[in-house]
Amino acid sequence: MDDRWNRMQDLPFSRLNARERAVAICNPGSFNELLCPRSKLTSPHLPAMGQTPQFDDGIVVGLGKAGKTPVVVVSQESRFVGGGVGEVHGTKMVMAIRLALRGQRILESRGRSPGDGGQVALVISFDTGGVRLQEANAGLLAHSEVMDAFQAARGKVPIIGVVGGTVGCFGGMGFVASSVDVLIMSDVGRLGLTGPGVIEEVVGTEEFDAANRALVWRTTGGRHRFITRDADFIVEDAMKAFREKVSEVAGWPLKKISEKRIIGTEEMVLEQMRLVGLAANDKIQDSWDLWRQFGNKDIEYLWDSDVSEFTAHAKRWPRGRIGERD
Amino acid sequence: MESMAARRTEWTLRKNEFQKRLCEGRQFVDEPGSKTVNPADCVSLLEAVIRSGDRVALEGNNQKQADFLADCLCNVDVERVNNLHMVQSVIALPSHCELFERGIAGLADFSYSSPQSARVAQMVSDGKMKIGEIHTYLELFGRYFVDLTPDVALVTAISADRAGNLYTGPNTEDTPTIVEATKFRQGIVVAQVEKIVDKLPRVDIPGEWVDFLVPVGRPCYTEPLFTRDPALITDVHVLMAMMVIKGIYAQYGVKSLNHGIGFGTCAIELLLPTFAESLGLKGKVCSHWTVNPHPSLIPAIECGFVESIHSFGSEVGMEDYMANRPDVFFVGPDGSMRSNRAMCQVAGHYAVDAFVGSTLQMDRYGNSSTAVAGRIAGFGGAPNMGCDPPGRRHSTASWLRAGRESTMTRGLIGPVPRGRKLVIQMVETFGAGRVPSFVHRLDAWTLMEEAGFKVPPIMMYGDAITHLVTEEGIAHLLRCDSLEQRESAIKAVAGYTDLGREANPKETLELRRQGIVQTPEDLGIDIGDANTSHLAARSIRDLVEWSDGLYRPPDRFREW
Amino acid sequence: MALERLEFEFIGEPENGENDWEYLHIGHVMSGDLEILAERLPAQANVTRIHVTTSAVGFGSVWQMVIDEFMATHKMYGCEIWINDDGATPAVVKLRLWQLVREMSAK
Amino acid sequence: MINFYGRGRDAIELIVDEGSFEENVCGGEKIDPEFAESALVGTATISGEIVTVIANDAGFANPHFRMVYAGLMGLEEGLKMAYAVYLTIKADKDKPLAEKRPIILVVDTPGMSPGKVEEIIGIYKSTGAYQLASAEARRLGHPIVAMVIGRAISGGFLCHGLQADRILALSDMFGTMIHVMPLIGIARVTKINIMLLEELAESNPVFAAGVSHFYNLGGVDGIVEEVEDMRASIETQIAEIRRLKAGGEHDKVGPWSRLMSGIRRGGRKTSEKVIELMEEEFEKALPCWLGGEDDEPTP
Repeated sequence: MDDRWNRMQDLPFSRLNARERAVAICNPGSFNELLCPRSKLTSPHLPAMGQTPQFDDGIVVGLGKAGKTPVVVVSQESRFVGGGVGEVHGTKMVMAIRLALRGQRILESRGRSPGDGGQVALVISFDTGGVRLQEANAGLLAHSEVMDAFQAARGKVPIIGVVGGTVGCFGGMGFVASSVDVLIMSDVGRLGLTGPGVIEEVVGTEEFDAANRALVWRTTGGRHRFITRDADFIVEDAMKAFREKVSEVAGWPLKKISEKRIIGTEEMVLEQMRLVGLAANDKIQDSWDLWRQFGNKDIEYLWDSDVSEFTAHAKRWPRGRIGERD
Repeated sequence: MESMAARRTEWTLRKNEFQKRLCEGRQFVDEPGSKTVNPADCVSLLEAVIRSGDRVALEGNNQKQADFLADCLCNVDVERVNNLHMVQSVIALPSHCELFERGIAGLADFSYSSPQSARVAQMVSDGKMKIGEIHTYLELFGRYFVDLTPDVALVTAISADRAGNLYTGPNTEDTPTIVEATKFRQGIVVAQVEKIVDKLPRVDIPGEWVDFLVPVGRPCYTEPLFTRDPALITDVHVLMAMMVIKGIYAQYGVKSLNHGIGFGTCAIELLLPTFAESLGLKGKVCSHWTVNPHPSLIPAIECGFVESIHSFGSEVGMEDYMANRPDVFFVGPDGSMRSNRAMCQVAGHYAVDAFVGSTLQMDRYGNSSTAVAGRIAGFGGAPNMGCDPPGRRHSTASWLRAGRESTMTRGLIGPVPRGRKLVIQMVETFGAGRVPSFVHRLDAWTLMEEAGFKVPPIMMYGDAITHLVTEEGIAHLLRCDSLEQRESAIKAVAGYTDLGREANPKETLELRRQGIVQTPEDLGIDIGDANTSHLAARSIRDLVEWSDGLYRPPDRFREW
Repeated sequence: MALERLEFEFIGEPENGENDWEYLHIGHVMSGDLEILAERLPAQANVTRIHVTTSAVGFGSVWQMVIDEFMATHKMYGCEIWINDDGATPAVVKLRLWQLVREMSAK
Repeated sequence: MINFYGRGRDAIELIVDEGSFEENVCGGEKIDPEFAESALVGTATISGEIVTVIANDAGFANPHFRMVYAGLMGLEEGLKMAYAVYLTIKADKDKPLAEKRPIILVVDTPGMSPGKVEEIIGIYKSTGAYQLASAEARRLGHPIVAMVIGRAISGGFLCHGLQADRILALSDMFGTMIHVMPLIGIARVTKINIMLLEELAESNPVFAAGVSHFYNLGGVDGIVEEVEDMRASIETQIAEIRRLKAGGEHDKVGPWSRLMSGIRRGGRKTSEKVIELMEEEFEKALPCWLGGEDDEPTP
């Protein structure tokens, strides 16, 4: 078993499936799945539409340990209906957050405090286009339940988001990923609201060609999100890199973790208003315009360099210090 | 003296005509004595040098396209210029079809039209396009020098100098062939180039063969046709690729070869540094290639599997990589690769041990076709690669062994030893949408009836095929000694298709015993172990890493 | 447009492997692919039931042949096997079944 | 029958005390009146009680972002609404639970702006910020009631409406639209036959458009049949929310309560099973995960 865990550490995160990611992000042998495929709790709605269900409904949830921290892990499977959130999938995610909070309360009731194994963390690996259209209404409601549960967990259970799968994180799950405490992305990961195909449909191919994958990644990919600070960390597309970063962050003091948030307070809203101001009146045509504004000179170099060089040289949005709509 | 034909007295009619057109065209050059025409005057230039009914070679390749000239040709006054006879390798762009829609052209002789296959079929059925013949590349090139010599050639290059010398860069492709055929029969040659420079890196086409230059200010459209994302290779592809390597390459010692562009061959290329290496095949197989610079060959090149690659055309993003691997690629003194479709087709026809391709459909005789009703896609170069050239006289180990095993054909020439090229078809028993690949009647027959062809468009005739590989196993068709046995061998690997279900299990066992059919098990390949983790690269990004950043994939393939 | 459900049953002597597994799960439900869940029945059981749910309707006889071949080759008696299929070709079905067996021996 | 598409202002007048609505003032602080005008925020009174009002005014396009028109919510709109909520929280921060002022959401939005610049900046943060602010206000005790008067669509509804304690909607008679995507769109994307979807939609509320479907799923708490009843319904809800919060029953309002309603109303039967089974398995897994009660913390 540990052999397999070791092998997965050396593979690209993007290549692993949801279950492998969940297993490999935890310490070896520590992951314990809830509602595993054997429970066969599948979507009752897909079969009625002639679509084959999957035993885990495209999401893996379980308990494990990351470094010294007990974690609840949620991992979406984009291979199954694009990672779309349906009734079962959504409820599993909501429950995972609530159970993390319950775990935290149990520890507190035992008099444990953060620092001596008394902090539970929630880790969510997003790989989804958002609402599953076949179960659209239930999927939409589940999003609101997740956001509420996030707010309930704030300041109690740190939430660590991970975006490094092949689909990335789009639709309503984009809101969710932006509401975590710490977001870790690889440069394969993408974060956005509207998918590239829809944008192309709306604004035209001239302005946005969805087949131009480099443009798509430039607009929503991990490198760009790191520069705008939506992602706190950018790591290589390697399972090991994600695991190490998650273990590290999960063990931070709660206060330090919460400071990484980008939304969730009045100050942060005002900060975001200033960032938005930079883009008003078509001043920004391309993400690289923004990179330049933040003082990045050799854009092509940043774009092609490996992640460690990129991290070392990228100049990020100075958070709140510049920008005002004119 | 008996009555004799009157003696011909006129010997320069073509030359005179050429001079006349040249004069008319020259009114559009930017200054006296120059060959350069402002792009804004290009339509007028074409109206001046092209006459109705002319045979026009519009450079349409697999990769680069004379797209600007094609657009200009679409915009000539149809009253002045019409009824053109287009001769071109590939009908690739919408503008190539537009010429027929607008009545500027009426007749086409070509090789390949897959990118516009549905529209070509529609235009033929609407009577807007007449097809002379559909050729293989070599046939069409041959006819450029016999009965399809162009009156006007519209070609494309990267840059030119003022004297008209052209630099084509790595995508030389068809340009030398077209220009040579046109110019030496007193035709007009017009070239679109990105820009005019003082000094070219190298001269691919001599300036005196070029009459007019149109500096367009942008690169011509170039299709990355041979880039396959390794992420799309399936476990079934890996299984079949393992079988080809272990069951054919290793057994015959295939050193020189051509690969088609399917994912099966892509899987083979990516298994060379891993699976083939583990079988100890480095240096023993796959050393000399006649293929386009497939990015999926990078790991095999880096691992020293590959000694040389000559190419029909280039591939977008491979330029720097090739320039830095001059021991492997055909690189000019200027440091950049030069391709040549005609030369590489000759090489692939005569000078390789094996061809591996894939197909959509195969019948019980092993005839294979990619034809689909309602689409006219042509042949390209595959039939020239995928056949045993009767003119071949040199020998290699693989060729000799395949010849020895060719029971049926050997009988016709008595005891004289003769070799054979391996022609390998990789076919999954069911294609996309669970459509069976093995059929009783090829769709090519339907297409023949629809389009009024004289013969069904067969890509590879059954008698050319030496090996059929499906996920069920390898059928060594060359080892069969009768048509009946060949049919049984085909059925034995046709899986659960209707044709496959006709297989007699006892007969299949006997074929396996004789080594005519080999299953993965017979080859010592564990089906359960066939998966993509064996590939040396599993994404475009892996290929970039293998190349040390020298391979720069086109934007449409960059997913990071 | 409904899904098709197919049931197969085999009876035979389980092979005495020393493999130590309770359940196995491989694959994903995606176009042209499938997931397989195999659960081991109590030690003495000699029956194997295979439940197929597929979106490709009307291929029952092909499933029968592929599964017959699988059971004839691997003799996986004493299991309950659940397959969720989204139109995989026989080649893919066969490959996944064989991968399941390999997974079993790896455990 | 009348409808309220694009008539957020008219709806506000029907809900609040006559003439009491003061635009661009929240919790006593002023907001730039030219900033994101289609996000209509302000303060009013209902039966004399001060409330914050957040609404869509589809009549305004955002002159600075061309993809913001017809009530679509853009980068600035979400942030402005979030800001209004935070000003509300701040104004009442020292007040006891029972005196936290209500927030009334008047919902009529066709969704979020799809655009390139919206993606470059990250529009998900604007709407995420608004949802977090609303959830925080709700959990601090502010009664939040959403009144769907026109369109409550997809991500638009998610951020402007679905974080409320209670959601009311005008009945289908008023052309009220609640959905993620119309059936025709779902059919196109999923490649499922539209006739089949139409047939299934009659019995299964899980994907089809409509107020009653959302009601059955719990996504709408109450349906208002007459325009004149909006105000009274909202007041009733505010009272009920206050009562529940005073009793500490935070799970009886807001999104979780709607999940429970969905289960009770039969629209989310499978969710119930998921909850039960997960709790069961969690209890079983606890000792292994957190150690037994007497265990030392594991390193």
